[in-house]
Amino acid sequence: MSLLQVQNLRVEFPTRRGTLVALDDVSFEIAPGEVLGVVGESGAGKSMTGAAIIGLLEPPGRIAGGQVRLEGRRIDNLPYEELRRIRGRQIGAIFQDPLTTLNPLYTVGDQLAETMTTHLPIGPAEAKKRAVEWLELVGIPAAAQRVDSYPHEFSGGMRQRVVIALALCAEPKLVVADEPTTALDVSIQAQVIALLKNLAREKGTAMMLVTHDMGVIAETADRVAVMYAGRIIEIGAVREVVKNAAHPYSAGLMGSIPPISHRVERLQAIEGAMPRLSAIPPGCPYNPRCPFVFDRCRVERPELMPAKANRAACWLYAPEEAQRLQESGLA
Amino acid sequence: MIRRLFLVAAAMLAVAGAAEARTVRWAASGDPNTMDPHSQNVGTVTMMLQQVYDALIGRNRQLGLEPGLALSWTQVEPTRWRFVLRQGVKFHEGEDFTAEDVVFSITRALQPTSNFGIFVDTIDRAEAVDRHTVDIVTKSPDPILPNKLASVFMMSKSWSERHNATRPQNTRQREEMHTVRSTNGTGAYRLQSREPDVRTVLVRNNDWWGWADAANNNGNVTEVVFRPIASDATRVAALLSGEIDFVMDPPLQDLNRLRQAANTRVLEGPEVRTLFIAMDTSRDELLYSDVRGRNPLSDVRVRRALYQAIDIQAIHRTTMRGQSVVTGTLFPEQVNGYVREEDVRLPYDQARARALLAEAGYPNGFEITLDCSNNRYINDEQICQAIAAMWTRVGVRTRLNSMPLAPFFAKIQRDDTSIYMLGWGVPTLDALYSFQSLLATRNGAQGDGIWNYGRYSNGQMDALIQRMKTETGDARQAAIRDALRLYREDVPHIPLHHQMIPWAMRSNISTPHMANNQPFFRWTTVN
Amino acid sequence: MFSFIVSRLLQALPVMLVVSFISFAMFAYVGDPVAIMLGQDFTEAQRQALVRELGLDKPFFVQFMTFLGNAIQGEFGLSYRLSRPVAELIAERAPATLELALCAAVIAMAVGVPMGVYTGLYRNSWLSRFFLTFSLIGVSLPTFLIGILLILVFSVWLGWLPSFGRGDVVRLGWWSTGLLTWSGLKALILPAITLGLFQLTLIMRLVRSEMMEVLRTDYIKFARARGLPNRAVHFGHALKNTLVPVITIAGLQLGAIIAFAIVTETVFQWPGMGLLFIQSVGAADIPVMAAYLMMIAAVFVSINLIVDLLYYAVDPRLRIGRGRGH
Amino acid sequence: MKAFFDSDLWWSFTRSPVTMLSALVAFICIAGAVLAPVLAPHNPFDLASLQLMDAFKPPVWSGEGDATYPLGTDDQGRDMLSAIMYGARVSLLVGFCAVIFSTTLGVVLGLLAGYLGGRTDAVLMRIADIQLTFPSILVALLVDGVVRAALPREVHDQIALFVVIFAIGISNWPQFARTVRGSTLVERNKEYVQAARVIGLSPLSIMRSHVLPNVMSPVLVIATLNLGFAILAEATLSFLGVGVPPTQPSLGTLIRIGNDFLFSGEWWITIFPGVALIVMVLSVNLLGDWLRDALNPKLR
Repeated sequence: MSLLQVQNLRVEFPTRRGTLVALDDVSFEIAPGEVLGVVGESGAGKSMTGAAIIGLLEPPGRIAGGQVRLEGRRIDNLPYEELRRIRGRQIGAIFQDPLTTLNPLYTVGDQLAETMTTHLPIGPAEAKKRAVEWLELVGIPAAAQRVDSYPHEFSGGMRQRVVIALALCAEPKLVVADEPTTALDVSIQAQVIALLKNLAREKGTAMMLVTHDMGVIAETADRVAVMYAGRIIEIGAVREVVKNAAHPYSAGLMGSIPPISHRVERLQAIEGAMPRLSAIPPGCPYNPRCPFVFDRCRVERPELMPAKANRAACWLYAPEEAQRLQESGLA
Repeated sequence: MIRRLFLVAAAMLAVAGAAEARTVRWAASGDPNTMDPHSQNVGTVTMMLQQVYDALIGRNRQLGLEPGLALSWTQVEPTRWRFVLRQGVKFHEGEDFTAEDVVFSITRALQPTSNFGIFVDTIDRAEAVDRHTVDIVTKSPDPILPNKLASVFMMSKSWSERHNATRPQNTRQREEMHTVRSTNGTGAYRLQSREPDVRTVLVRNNDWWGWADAANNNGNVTEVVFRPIASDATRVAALLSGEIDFVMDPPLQDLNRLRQAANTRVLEGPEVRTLFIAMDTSRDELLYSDVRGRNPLSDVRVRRALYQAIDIQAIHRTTMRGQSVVTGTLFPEQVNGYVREEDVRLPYDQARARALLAEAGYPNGFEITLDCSNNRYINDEQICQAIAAMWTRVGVRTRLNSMPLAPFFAKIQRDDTSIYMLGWGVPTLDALYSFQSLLATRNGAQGDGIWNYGRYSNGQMDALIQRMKTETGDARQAAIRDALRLYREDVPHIPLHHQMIPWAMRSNISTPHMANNQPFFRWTTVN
Repeated sequence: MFSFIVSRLLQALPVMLVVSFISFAMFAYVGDPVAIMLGQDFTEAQRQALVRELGLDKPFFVQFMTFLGNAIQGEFGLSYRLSRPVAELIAERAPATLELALCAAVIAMAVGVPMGVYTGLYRNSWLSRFFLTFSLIGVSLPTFLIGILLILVFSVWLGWLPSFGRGDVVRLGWWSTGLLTWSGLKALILPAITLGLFQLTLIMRLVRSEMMEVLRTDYIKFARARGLPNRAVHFGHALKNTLVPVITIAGLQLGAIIAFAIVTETVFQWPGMGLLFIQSVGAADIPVMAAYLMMIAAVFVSINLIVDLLYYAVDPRLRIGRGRGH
Repeated sequence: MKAFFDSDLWWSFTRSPVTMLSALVAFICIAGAVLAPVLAPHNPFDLASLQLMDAFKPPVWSGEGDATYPLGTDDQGRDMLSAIMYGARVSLLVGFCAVIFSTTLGVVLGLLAGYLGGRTDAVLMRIADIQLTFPSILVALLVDGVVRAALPREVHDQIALFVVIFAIGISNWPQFARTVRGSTLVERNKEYVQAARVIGLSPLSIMRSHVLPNVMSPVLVIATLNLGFAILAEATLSFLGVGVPPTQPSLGTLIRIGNDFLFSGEWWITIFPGVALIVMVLSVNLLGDWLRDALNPKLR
């Protein structure tokens, strides 16, 4: 059975100009120990998905439909207090910017110990001891001394290691890592990702790795989901999606992944821009930019369907369309 | 520790309450700024010190002269007065009161640091004749010397010498004088404690010579607690809520309420203080005006016009709420020399005022600036505002420049004024004091025209003042009468009114009203 | 730590110098003490003599240097009005003002901080709305009006509380306190509320907006994501971070309270330094006014120093360079 | 204009009845004050029109009132309604001018400090720090006192209004300067400003056209909130007797005068100006609060 099941998740933001649909019909699963990469441009809904899973959507955003299940138990409609017990204990979270994620007024040891005593049946002394162990585990040198340091006394990379320790210290089964390396110096991004990957593997923790960095995905994830305008447009095994993307958008996205040694900051530019949430076109949201667009794309919304080795939301792969296209010689 | 202190304090309060104390809690807007009897000639000091110190000559309830520390006085020669002193009088700290103390006190009041010069200006020296007789020699004959001496308090020579206070307190010295905070008088009350601006406590001096005299109708007050409360509203609130028993200067607008309240009452009487407008009659061109090359105020027609433009009854009724005595002369009837026939105002008549202005060459009026204090006399600023409006209505466009006492006096004392309002009290209760200070030509002679900031100068007036200084009897009275007539005709001032002084108190207090605004608590009764 | 304090003190020095210059310059020419001291009857010669003796004829700069030299020794001369050493007068009045200011500050903090925290956490509850309305009215009411209304209601109409003064005081050495007697405590209530109300609303609004600001930070979100209980998030993480700026402002507000005490003391005739100051202004009592301003400046500088130290204690970020950093 | 009515600001405005009410009240206050010479039934400054006979008339509804004086008269027979309208005029004039003054000063200095950085920044911010240490009311008292001392009284009376404006204005600039400096520091490093610099625009025009528009909305919020403070500061100074000259009574002056009549039954002389002051400041503060929330949507 899968660890996390997200089914038809819909997140809405009521605004004065009507309701914005930030996530529309998002479904995916994560198996125990699996690393699911989630990629897409800024505003595609990657982080939103993570926030929705741990129940920390920013108001006025709210889950308007669908379900989130953890080990089969529905968690999206739990009362705040019950969900709180799950957060940290069952689902850890790693945020983007380690400079702002840690409370500046508490020592890192205190923050670790606090998390553990909250969730685990251990006393303060034991928590302190484990805090040191965790710091060692994430590679903080002289952990026994640094446990009493304040966050500002660490460098950015070291802080993100602390954040990783914080996310994992109550031994959750799933970690939602929201762009864990974006804010870091390029030179240490690889180290941090490696640490995260190894720790997850070691502890058997599943991971939802949100990033817009295809290189990270290619090296870390087992499977990958590509998001566009609040929808998953393609999902599949990482090798297949990277090498042989089905959706035209994914294909463009994967078009030029440079080798990790000299990675560029941004995704390859695709003509045009992602639509604003308030102006998502009917049919396939990608249709205004798609080189293969045809009439149906502008009218009818494609669901995920088998496409190449993956599943993609693209009419190109609808059997009837494939037939027609083949005949017309377009494909 | 704190708890114990609290208990002790509570116990002390309880004890104080249990004793047969008759306390008057007394408030006024101003606090005395010294306890030195010869340093500051101001009402706030005198009101406190006259409880503690006696003068050779006292005043009765009507402010008439009566024996004080001197039992009798006679003018043995034109320039020599002889005083026979009361025997057996002791100062609060035990010293006997003798002729030496009188000589010392007079000499002290003559010191340059004294602010009481006007009361001893004619004195050349004092001589002890024997232990209980003193002669005072004047430089020239001074018919009103006893009136003046009623304001000079007697100190102990030995005490003053012991405390290095043989001169009146000199605010210029770096060190503080003993007499600023301590007293040693012969009076009915002793100074028990003093915190400036906060609280001054007097207690009954059981050894006072006057208690024995049943004719005095003495009161029963054993303790007087004085607290200055500057804010009018707060002072009234304190009286109404029973935190204060006696308020010397209740605001006029609150009198009705105080009269109607069940527990308070108001005692009213006239004060020997006259408000008037004084004018610059000497400059060739008026300051702060739009008239060029002329001084309209040197023209008696203009002065009359301004006079007749004032609706004094409206001011009396509205601004003063009836608490004033409208007048047409320089001082009230308590002052020696007052003549009722001369106390007549020019009638209020706006049309006449306009006509006079036109006649004087100002058909369109002119502009003028009225200087006014705003914390010295009762409702001074409001009176000036009303007058400014009235003058503006007849065409004399008046700008009002009202300011606190300190800058106001500083300004007019620089002669930096063209028209101003002043209130004048007469502590000697004799006409000369007013005429000499306010209307004599300022010529450098001591006392002449020192408050004549309009620089009014009239040879006729000066001659009359000279006669007041030297002549006696009917001739002197005639001189005063002539001066009063001249005052009416020449309009050197525009008289307004004599102030009334209302005293407000809790209903259980009774005290005689004093026209000099100086209460005597020895005559006060608490029920 | 030591060098921190020293550097702060060194920074305070020019401030004190400027303030003393202003306080001196401000009053060097205002009013006319000579006219006041001489009373109603004097000669020109007496006047000149007094001007000379007071040193008022000396050049401005000489007067200032004399003033400064004396001020350093706590010597502000004799009050023109009361003929007593100014330092003594201020020492006499300081307890009244400090007790009033402190009580007002305690009221403002004790009520303002919880109200701010509450309204920050529960933004939409009706109680929050009530508090907010209350605070808006609070910042819109001038202090003097509050005092007048309180006197009208509680002293004149209801007769519960005294309308002026300090009540009975107990002397503890040179300090006189009204906190140990019943009447002293009663007398303190209305002025302290009057003085504290404005600051209370300010502190409440400040805490509220800081709290809201902090609640939006990543570390609070992360604390929630770690599953910490609300209590720990709100009163541990959020409140502690909120208090850092609040300490600064509250410290500065203590200064404001002492300044606004001028108004409150005037309304309630509270025998403190503010009343002394206003009475001195009325009488152009230069030595007292100059000393008061110097004193206030010194108080503010000390408050600032204390605030800095508190900051230092609360916020570890300021302790960089104390060793363990890298 | 159309863009304005279509904006978020207008939208949130129409959504808040309290804000609309306070805007209406503020508008009435401002209109009443500005148009006082036209609207007021009497001219309280025209001495020739004052009748001492009419003094202390109670408000018209109390029975003894006079329809000529809807809110009654003061001790000089001045119509209270007119006095309040003219008083509000002075209060608002001082308030607005003081805020404009401190805004201008604060924005310019803040821009300079933020854009130039270095020593200019250090010196300016140090001055701001020092000044922030002192309560603005005390700074205002000080400035007022210095000017009072430095100028002869007659000159002072003529410029007293400016002195008060200056005193209140100067005491509030650091707030603006700090905010603007902070935003400027952020904007300065943004690409478009860097780009503008590269293409050789002068620092002045860069600041004016690029940095300034971006810092205007926090400045607007602070300015609105400061308006309330400025009006109160003026009232407090006038209450202490050191504010505007008595020839141009502001609401604070009216309250001070009326305070003497609080216990004597003539309550309207102090209560009406007091209420006018509170209503005015309250409506301005409500607007300021709303503006802050509306321009800072994350706080909502």
